[in-house]
Amino acid sequence: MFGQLIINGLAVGSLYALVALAMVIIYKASEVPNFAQGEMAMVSTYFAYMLLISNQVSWHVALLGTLVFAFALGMVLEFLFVRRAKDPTVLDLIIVTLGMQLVLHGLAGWKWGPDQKDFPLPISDTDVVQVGGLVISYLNLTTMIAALLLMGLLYAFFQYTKIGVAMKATQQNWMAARINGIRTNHILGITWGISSVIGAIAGVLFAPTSTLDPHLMWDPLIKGFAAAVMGGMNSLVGAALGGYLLGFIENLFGLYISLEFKSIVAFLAIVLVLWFRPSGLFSKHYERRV
Amino acid sequence: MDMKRDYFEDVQLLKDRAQKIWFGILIITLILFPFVSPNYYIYLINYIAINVIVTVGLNLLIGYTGQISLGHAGFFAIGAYATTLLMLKLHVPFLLAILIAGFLAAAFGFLLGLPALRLEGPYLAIATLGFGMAVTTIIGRVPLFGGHMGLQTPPLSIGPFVAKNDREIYVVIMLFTFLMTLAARNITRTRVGRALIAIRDSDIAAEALGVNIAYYKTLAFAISAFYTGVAGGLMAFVLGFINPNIFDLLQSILFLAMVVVGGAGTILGSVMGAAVVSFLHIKLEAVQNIPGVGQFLVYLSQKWLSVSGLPNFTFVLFGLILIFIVVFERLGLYGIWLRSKIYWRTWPF
Amino acid sequence: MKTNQPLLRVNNIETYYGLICAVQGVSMEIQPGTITAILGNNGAGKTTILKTVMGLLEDQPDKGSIYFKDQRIDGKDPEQIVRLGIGFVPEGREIFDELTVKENLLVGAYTRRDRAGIRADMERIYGYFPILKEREKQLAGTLSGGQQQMLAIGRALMSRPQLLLMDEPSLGLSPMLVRDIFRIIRQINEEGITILLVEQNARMALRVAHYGYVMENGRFVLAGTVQELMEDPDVQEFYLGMKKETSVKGYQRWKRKKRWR
Amino acid sequence: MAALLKVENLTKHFGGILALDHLSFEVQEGEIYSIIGPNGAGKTTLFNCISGLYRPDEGSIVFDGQELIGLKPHRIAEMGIARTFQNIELFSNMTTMDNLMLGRHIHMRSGVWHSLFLPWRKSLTAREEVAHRARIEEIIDFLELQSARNQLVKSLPYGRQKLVELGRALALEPKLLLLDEPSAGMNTEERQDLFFWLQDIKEDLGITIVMIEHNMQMVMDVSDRILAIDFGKKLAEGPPEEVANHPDVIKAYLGEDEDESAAVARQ
Repeated sequence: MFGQLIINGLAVGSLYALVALAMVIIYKASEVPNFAQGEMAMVSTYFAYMLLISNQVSWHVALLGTLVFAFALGMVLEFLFVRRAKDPTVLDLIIVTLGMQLVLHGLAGWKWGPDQKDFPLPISDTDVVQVGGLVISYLNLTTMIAALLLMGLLYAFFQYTKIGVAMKATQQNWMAARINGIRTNHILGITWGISSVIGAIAGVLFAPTSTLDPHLMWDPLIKGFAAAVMGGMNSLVGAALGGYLLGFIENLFGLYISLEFKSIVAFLAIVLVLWFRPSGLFSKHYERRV
Repeated sequence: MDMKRDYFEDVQLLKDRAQKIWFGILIITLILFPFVSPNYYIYLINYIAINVIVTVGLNLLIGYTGQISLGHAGFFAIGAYATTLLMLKLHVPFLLAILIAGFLAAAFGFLLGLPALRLEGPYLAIATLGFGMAVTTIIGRVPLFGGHMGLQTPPLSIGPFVAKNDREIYVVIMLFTFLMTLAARNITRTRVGRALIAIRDSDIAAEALGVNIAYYKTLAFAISAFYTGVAGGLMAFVLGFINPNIFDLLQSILFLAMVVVGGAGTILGSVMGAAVVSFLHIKLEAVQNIPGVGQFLVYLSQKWLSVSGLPNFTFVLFGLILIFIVVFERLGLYGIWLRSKIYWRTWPF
Repeated sequence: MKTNQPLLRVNNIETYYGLICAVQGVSMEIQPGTITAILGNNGAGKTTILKTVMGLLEDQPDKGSIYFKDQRIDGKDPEQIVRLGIGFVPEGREIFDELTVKENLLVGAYTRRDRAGIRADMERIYGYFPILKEREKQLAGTLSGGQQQMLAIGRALMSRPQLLLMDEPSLGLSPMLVRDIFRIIRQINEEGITILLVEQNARMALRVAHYGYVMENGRFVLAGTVQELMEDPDVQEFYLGMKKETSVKGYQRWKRKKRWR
Repeated sequence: MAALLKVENLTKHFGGILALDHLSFEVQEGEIYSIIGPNGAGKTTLFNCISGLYRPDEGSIVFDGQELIGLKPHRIAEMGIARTFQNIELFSNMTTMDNLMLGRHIHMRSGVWHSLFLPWRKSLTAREEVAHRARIEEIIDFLELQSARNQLVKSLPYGRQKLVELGRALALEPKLLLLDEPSAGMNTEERQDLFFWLQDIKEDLGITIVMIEHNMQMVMDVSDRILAIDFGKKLAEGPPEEVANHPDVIKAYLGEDEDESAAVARQ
């Protein structure tokens, strides 16, 4: 029973971890808490749906097309909206991303209507693999592997590529990055692109278990956000761990306390974690200097 | 400009004759309005007035104290459900019920304000967002609250007076709105209000001047939750029924939009913002009927998007307005109003 | 004094922070191969000049022009200015705390493509600061203040600048470390890099510099060779801390004037 | 004269950096006590410890016979310690008047409930507002801020902003005033005005001043005693002349001629 709990927790946690990672990548680079993250992923998922259903392309092509679309979407949003705000406060940034959220939510609803659609990913949610009494669906397995793979790729990207190191430098010290010749505006655009791609993957993996409608990513968004906050908002490792932790806690709560109220666990977790560690579990706390 | 003779004139509500005249005209208009207006507009104005209460309260938190909340739909729901249930199950009279509901919301606001003491910026936003979603989840799943079907609101009665239609509810709502807006204005102009703004502008300096930050931050949360709770209670009567879907994340964002559109940190702006956003929100529900624009949008929908999804145009527009305000006019409508006032002052008469 | 083509020419610039005019009409010329020092108190506007030259202040300078080797650079972004050959060692180090020492230096060479050259320059910098070689794999945030300053200088050198702008390199360092840093500054200069230095530690600065400017309230009030500055009685009194009778009389005259008003 | 402020063994770490290192000193009632030292020597950290923004790792701070460590900043302000900040911390979207009124915060009582009755002239809030406004006018007159009275402070020039901050601290009617680089960014004229105001604050208002200041001329002219610190440690303490000529102070702060000292050592 407990082993199964861990498996289920890991599966759903992988999804949260992906959303959290997408969030943290942007937050680290520019301190923008991206409330549009969920809708960006939702729109990308719809794009995949459109390719699959209306254009009848094979799902490999659809997936690739979706990733390209997601990357472009992220860069375009950053360029069109986020960059326009001059000397923004935290509230300004939240409002801008909420504005983008509304725009994307509205556009998706306008384009594809409010009715719920089934997302035809050719990986089964019901067929299962059995390993030593533990059961896991093909989709969950794919999600877990995809999450691990992406984390590995991200790690390699930040560790070994010049642009990855430049991105880390930009995250840590904007001004210092500029005086070393890093074009921080480009870096920011790429950051949004990468984040959007990660979100899109989460969306495509999540859609089959839910139904595709404009509200698709609301729940994963707040869970991902909660995971990111638990991890500390500016630690990639923290975000991933936060995701798994939240998935696990949620399943634990669902099993032993109440299945009905499982979805408020995220809120309780945020409040509890932040009460004891205001900057998250895996992050240093900085005092403001005067 | 006339000369001041007394410091009291500094703290008065209406500073000169022009303001007094405008204020008088406003009151007379509000009194006469139900006698001359068609029913539909009374519904609209009720809806706007309730949003004014929320926006004023939320602005005390966001605009004045500089704390963010994306969970005010939660307080709105608490107020609506508490008022309705108190009246339905315990037969508490309306005025008492709505006051209790307000204070209940304030108590939740205080509780949410406690973790908020240690959080700032995005952390606070996400915690409050989680709160709002938690409230609707709980309401939707507990049988007492009527689950997803919701509850029917009882008739609004104060003693022998029973408000049977929008016109009579108008009287009650307008009194609440008027008094609560005035109260907020008084609060912002005195010691408490200054302390709130001080926390927003520089919490460190505020502390060093003896402002108890913990007290005022939780106070701001409680007051703003009280306003929202009372407004929620009133909204139950305007709608006639309540269910959890009314109080979702989009509602919270809409409240935030009202504050931002009106101008963070001004009471007058809150009134303007609530009015404009509420008006647009109602009007755009049938956007296809607006001449010109409506036809164009229908054409656009047929050609590229979908006609069944056209109501979503509201979200797109509101989203763009929010972004527009941050980029071009941080003070929102109030900022535009200030500028035009300066323009007219120098206009050659 | 040679009348070479100046490497950097600043013409009458004005820089604003919001409504505050931090630099009010400053002009200067930096000759190639020299060390120039700008002296002045806290808040005099020294750092602002460097930031303006570096293009770090948006939409500034408000007036005036800046030329680097006959190319006009005011209005350009810092990313472009670095590529032209100006390096910057900012006040308070501003290193990348969570990158290793080596990664910090590599970021410094971000604008370059020649791998062999980068490796050679890195060795050269390890030659200046052997301690950095020892700490190569360590996160820069764990270094001491002095080591971080060395790293900041090294990082700026990695872009192979012709002109190096240095903002308060001695800030918060012990006297011994200050001496080390200035020794290196002189050595870097002798290897052909022109240096513009902003310092509060006037003695140290004047020791290594060839030319100096004295700044007060956003303006240059004195300029000249180091020799000339050292002999100036005001510099001696205010910046080199040599004692002189304080002008109490001046204050009293002021007080009378004020009362009379 | 009794010691108004007594700091003992004060120590504060930031990560691995020792910002204050067992620092001890006493400030007498009614004096102007200046603290000098190079940037990063721990001066502002010291102020932040006294005003309760930082909690020191060790040591004690006794003010007027009461231990300050562990108290919240607003409690410390209520006890009569006001301060200004190195990089002006004004409430920039308020007028000068409102900024100064915040200085009266601890002297006022009215809360939310009372505020609701502001329009009535007899209400507690209205009476308080009027009375304290009158008090503020005295400070405005004292610092000659009349023209700035109803302007937003963010539209004032830097020097005036520093004065508003000083005025706001005075409005608290403190026993002890902590000034963090009061003359930084002022021009010569403003600096000389400040010199007189500091003396008036000390002599006419009887407020004890502890001041961090870089401008040596200002420090020398106005201080009764000077404390020089470096790396969080005391270098010297005493009357201005004595401290300015102290060899350690010259070495760490005023800048030392290395070759000369080397020459002296060799002899």
